[in-house]
Amino acid sequence: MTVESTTARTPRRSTRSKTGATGTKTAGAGSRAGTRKSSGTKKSADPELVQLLTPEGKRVKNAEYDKYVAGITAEELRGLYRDMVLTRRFDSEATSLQRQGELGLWASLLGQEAAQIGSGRALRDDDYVFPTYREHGVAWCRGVDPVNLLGMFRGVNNGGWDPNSNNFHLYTIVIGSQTLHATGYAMGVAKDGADSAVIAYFGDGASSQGDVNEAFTYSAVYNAPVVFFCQNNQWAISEPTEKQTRVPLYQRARGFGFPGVRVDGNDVLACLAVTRWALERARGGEGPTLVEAYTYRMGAHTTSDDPTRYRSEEERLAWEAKDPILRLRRHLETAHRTDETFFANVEAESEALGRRVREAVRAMPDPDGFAIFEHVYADGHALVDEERAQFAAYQASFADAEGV
Amino acid sequence: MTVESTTARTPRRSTRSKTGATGTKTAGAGSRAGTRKSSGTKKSADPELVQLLTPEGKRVKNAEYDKYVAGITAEELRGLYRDMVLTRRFDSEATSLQRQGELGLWASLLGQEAAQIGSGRALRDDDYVFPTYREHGVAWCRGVDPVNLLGMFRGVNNGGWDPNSNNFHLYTIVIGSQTLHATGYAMGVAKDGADSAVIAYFGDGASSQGDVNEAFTYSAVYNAPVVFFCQNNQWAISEPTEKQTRVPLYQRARGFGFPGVRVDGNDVLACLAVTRWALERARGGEGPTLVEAYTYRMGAHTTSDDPTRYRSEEERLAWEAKDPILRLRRHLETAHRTDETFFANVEAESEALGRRVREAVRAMPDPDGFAIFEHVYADGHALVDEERAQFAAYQASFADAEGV
Amino acid sequence: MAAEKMALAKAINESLRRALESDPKVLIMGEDVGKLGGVFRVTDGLYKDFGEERVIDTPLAESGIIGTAIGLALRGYRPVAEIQFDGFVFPAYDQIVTQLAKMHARALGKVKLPVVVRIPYGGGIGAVEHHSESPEALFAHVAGLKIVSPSNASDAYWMLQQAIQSDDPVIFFEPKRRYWDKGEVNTEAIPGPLHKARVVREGTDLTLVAYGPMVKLCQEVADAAAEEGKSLEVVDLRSVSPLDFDTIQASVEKTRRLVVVHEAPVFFGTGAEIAARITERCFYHLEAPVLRVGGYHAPYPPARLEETYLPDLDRVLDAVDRSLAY
Amino acid sequence: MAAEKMALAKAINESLRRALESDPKVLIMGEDVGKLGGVFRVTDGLYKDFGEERVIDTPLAESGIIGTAIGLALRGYRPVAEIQFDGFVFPAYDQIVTQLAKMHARALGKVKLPVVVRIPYGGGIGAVEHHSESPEALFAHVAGLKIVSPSNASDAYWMLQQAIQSDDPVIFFEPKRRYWDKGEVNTEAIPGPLHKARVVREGTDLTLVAYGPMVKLCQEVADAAAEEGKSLEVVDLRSVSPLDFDTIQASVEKTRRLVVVHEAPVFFGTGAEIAARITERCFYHLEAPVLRVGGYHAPYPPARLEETYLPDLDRVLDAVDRSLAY
Ligand SMILES: Cc1ncc(C[n+]2csc(CCOP(=O)(O)OP(=O)(O)O)c2C)c(N)n1
Ligand SMILES: Cc1ncc(C[n+]2csc(CCOP(=O)(O)OP(=O)(O)O)c2C)c(N)n1
Ligand SMILES: [Mg+2]
Ligand SMILES: [Mg+2]
Repeated sequence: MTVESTTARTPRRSTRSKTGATGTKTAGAGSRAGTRKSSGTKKSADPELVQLLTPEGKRVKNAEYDKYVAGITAEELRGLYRDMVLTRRFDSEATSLQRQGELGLWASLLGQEAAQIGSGRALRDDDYVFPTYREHGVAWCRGVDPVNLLGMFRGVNNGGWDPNSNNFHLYTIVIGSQTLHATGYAMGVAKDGADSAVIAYFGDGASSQGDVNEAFTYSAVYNAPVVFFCQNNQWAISEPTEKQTRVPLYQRARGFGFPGVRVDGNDVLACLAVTRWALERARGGEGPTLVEAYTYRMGAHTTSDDPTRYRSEEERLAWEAKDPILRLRRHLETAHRTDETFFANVEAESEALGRRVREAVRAMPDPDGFAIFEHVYADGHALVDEERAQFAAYQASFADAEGV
Repeated sequence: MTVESTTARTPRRSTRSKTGATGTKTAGAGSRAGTRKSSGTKKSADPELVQLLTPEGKRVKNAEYDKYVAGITAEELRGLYRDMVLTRRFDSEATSLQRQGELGLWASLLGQEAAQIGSGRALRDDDYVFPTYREHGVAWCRGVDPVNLLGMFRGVNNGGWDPNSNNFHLYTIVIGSQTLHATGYAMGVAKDGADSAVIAYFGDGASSQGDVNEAFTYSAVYNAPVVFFCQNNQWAISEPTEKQTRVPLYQRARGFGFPGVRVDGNDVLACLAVTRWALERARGGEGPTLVEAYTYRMGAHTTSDDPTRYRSEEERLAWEAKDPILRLRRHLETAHRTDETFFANVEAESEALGRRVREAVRAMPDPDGFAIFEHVYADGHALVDEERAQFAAYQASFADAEGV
Repeated sequence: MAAEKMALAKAINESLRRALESDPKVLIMGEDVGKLGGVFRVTDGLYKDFGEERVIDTPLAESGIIGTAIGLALRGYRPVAEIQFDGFVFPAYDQIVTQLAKMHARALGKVKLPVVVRIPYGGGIGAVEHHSESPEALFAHVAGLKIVSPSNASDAYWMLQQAIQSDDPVIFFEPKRRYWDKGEVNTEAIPGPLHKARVVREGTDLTLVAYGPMVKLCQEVADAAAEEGKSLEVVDLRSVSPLDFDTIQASVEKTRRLVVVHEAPVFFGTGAEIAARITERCFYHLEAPVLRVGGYHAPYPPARLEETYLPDLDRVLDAVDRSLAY
Repeated sequence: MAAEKMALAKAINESLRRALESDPKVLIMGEDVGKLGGVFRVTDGLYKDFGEERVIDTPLAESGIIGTAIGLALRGYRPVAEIQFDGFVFPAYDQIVTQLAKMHARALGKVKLPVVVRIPYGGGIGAVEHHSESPEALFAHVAGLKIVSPSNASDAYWMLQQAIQSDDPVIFFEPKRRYWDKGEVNTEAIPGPLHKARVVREGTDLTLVAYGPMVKLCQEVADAAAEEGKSLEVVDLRSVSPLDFDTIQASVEKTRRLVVVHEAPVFFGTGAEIAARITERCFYHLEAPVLRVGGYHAPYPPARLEETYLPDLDRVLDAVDRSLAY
């Protein structure tokens, strides 16, 4: 479980009571029912979009969110850079491993590193994460060994880690389901009087699912400390976001009585700041928040997908110019005099990670046939026992036949 | 199928193409994405609420909606009054019939007459209605014989009318399901190039269902000509609206990209006006609208319910002062010099209706046992045939045994 | 109290109360379970005594009920979720089948979901559509779930205690038409295993197998048959998943004839699984094929037809006669 | 074209094309069925040729797909809705079970819902969770639905034509691991009834019954058994609801032994219903109990275990041997 991610994590359940919490009231605190209006002080091109770093790596001021990253050091920024590079390296390694037949499938996060690292690094150890199947960067931040993420894509399990060791739930494939689990978990956090927060990831496509909207209702009614983090990567397999909504997704929250905000999902700093704001709201007893990270799925939906059938190369190129890693690198170079050595070191480190992952995956054994019957029930089930026994006898019959 | 409702209806499918439609652009036309802002010109106490008649029956001006009822005559107003009184009379007769054991259950609309008659009378013959189980007043406007509504409550069928004879779909009990049917139907209307509209009724409780929110998504994405008419009667059985939402329900629509408006659901004129506006939007190709009719379920949820367990008598009394029928009566008396004869006639007519319904229900025969096997499939099914035959043989065996 | 006569619904109420008292992690949730005490008053008084943090009125959204119950269970709670009526469980079906049932296996045992889903089920109460169905087979086919249904007050009390204590998700089907039937409940008795069937009447000529609302009927059938000199054994299954084939088998090896009775449609119903497996286990013992009495392949009919639709004394006796005629 | 060899997926594509061409009321709808042509390319080219008014990419919400399909059908359309994978049908389960299945009966026949729900199902393609399941039993138990599953390209083509023409809702289960298997399709042949089983291989010693992906396996089993001198009859059911018991019965009266094979879990599966009914119909003919080969009572396992999990030549042969040993 030990990994190379920047901060070693010791997940735990916070029992700190809310009374003791700092619970800073945020700028958005008053706007319980409405959406945060885009403030005129924002410098980004799109008035709706919270941006702190331009694609060119220039830091722009934001009256509302600057304070959430006010004290950030160059070291921390370099940490975010490292997180993103290593995550991308891991991701591309997994893509290669799929091509080599080591994995059955891979869902790449290429292009979404800033959204995931920014939000992931905003979390506290005792917060709890409910991912989709693409949150490799968030998993990284939680200290989940990347190798563990590959089990389900290799086909050796359906989820290879203990959710409670890193407060990082299993990947969920049924679109949207996890948003309700997150909401329930958050209701439990509130019941416990803890000041932890919960974050639920989901995609632009998922926003259409009934479950996601029910999660909005439940979280609003119970004022659950949950952040809904929607990575709008513009596509749900082949369908553009216009097939899911005719208005920007962050606006959905208003109708359920909590704020929604759209953040530049390729700007790791903005994602960090906005997620921190949303998490503080949760901790402070202000209930749910929707964050729409406006980003782009630069690769295929999965290794099974062929995006050339439904989208143009120009679109991808336009987004490449907004690359989250490049952006932070430019910023580090110009604003923080980060030299080549640092970048080279991260590069070397990422190569090592790639190697380690490759080797670990190749060494991953196939599960034993009896695994089929394991953990179907916690307390056992007569039929499973019977079938296991039949299976054993059947297996043994071959051994007998082969004269073993 | 002939009934006493004011306008004889000849439902049909409009094939009139949109190009030929009048499609008046409405005041709200521009606000595609946002909710209609409550206008300062409104005279009602609650700035959110569209009201044209005060509880005292005084007509108040409304800059946005007056035009939808501009030409309304005293005769038409009296028609609405008659509709409401007869609907209420029918409803109370059904409640009595349940007490007498003639019905197994009854879901009373008491208090919701204005919401239903106002919206129901806004419809054109070729429009299509998807009700819940409580839209007896809307059924009335569509010309469905009230007796037909009682079949399912008596337990002789699960829906006693042909939806296409009155463009009034069957009652739907599974909360929220019908909103998707309405949306699909409206998508079909649009495909046909017709300028009909569809209206989907649902309750405040239903707003929490995934299906209802999916209907919002689908209708917005396909710009379907559907009006979502939510009767917020303050209660979902024993749960107050706060258990479903923490902001006014009409605001839900904004987040899906279409307008929502709250109308005084006890004001038949306002309901008529607002629904007309919403229907015109649909016909004019502007897509869905959410109307929240703010009203009150004055009776129990159903005859099985005991509201004294969860709500106060004061609450009911406060709403009684806003009674929709009383309000229009006051208005008719003061503004339209309607005399006692009219009211007496309506009263007499309503007594006759009660009598007719009572007699018709008592005469309603139990279905034949073989009905179990009817209409399970349109094209037949071998197993149903087999079971029907077995059933016949089994029935016959008694006849044999009894020596018939 | 130790032993007391009470209605089945009251027994469930008492069992929930005991669970709430003895384990602070137990929660009750569902539509109208709070102030109203449930549409059948099964949760009556619990909201008053345990408050809204323990007895939770939920929004009107079943997927949300089960989905948030899963989340609460992941946080360490033991939710007892109510689905108001059988026919309204389907919006939650996805969460039950793809999440609740599979999470423990998906996590390789690392998480447990001790969630109980209470569903009043079955017909015979003259209700409108969707209020009288018996969907248990639609859950039994799904691995990861346990399905039980008590037939009497004592079982209702104890089986619910056991279901709540179980670390597996349990669908607890309550025979709503037996809610008002009274029975002795000994709250100090030590119950047998949750998933074990019980021979409620011994007999030698034929075995009747049933669960939930049909057990009482089968006992009446046995009475009626006894008057004709036929000795029927009646087995109350209590559990639909797992099914206690051992108990059925033992009975059938003795009586050599089996009739399975349930309200749910016969086609792909519980009777099919029992017939298939018992025929395999008792191939040389059976004097007649396993016969099934249950619902027809048709939607549950309107109330005025349910007497015709539901298995009754005559229909079961007819099957008994047919079996004995082999 | 009259007769042509094509892959099963292509046959479905051609069948959809024909339906779109011949009836303007036919619509295709689902996630990614448009521009992409579906994740399996089953709807490839249809969007291009028929446009977005006929071939509709829907929002990512399955309840919405079926719910709006119902509405479209009420308006006179004949929607063919795709559920992307077996495991994702459950969010739509409520609309299918409580609305699609019951509307015709609810309306006393006054409305018809000619909706086809296409579901690629079954395992064997090395996919991740929820992409390899066989949920047919969960639909067969529900009256009002018809359930079919073709095993070869020709049936895929014709059965889909018939499903679309049917005035009843049909769940059309496509054996995804056979999508690439080629077979002769004669687009002018006049097909037999949709719900009739077909004896695809005659034999005298034992009957194998299967449908969808398992038919090919059973034919291979029959080949293997033939080498050992055993003559197996293979019945391709084609339809799961209704089940063609007559054809099975006729076969079993001849062979006196029956093994049912499906990928879905055995417990409460199709095999149970067949075993129960055929044992009743053929009680005096059967030399052995009906045996079932299918999935275990466990979630569909991760890909590296599916070979172990799925019925294969050896497991079916083992059942054949056990049956013959009676
Ligand atoms: C309930 C359900 N329906 C369909 C699918 C198939 N599917 C997998 S991913 C996907 C698109 C998801 O899009 P989005 O939510 O935007 O997330 P992204 O993949 O872009 O990260 C679909 C349709 C699924 N996994 N679950
Ligand atoms: C899916 C579903 N869940 C639960 C129920 C039981 N039920 C019937 S009516 C009702 C409350 C509905 O409230 P609302 O939507 O506000 O409509 P109203 O009855 O107030 O008109 C409930 C919970 C149902 N019919 N369907
Ligand atoms: Mg996406
Ligand atoms: Mg209500």
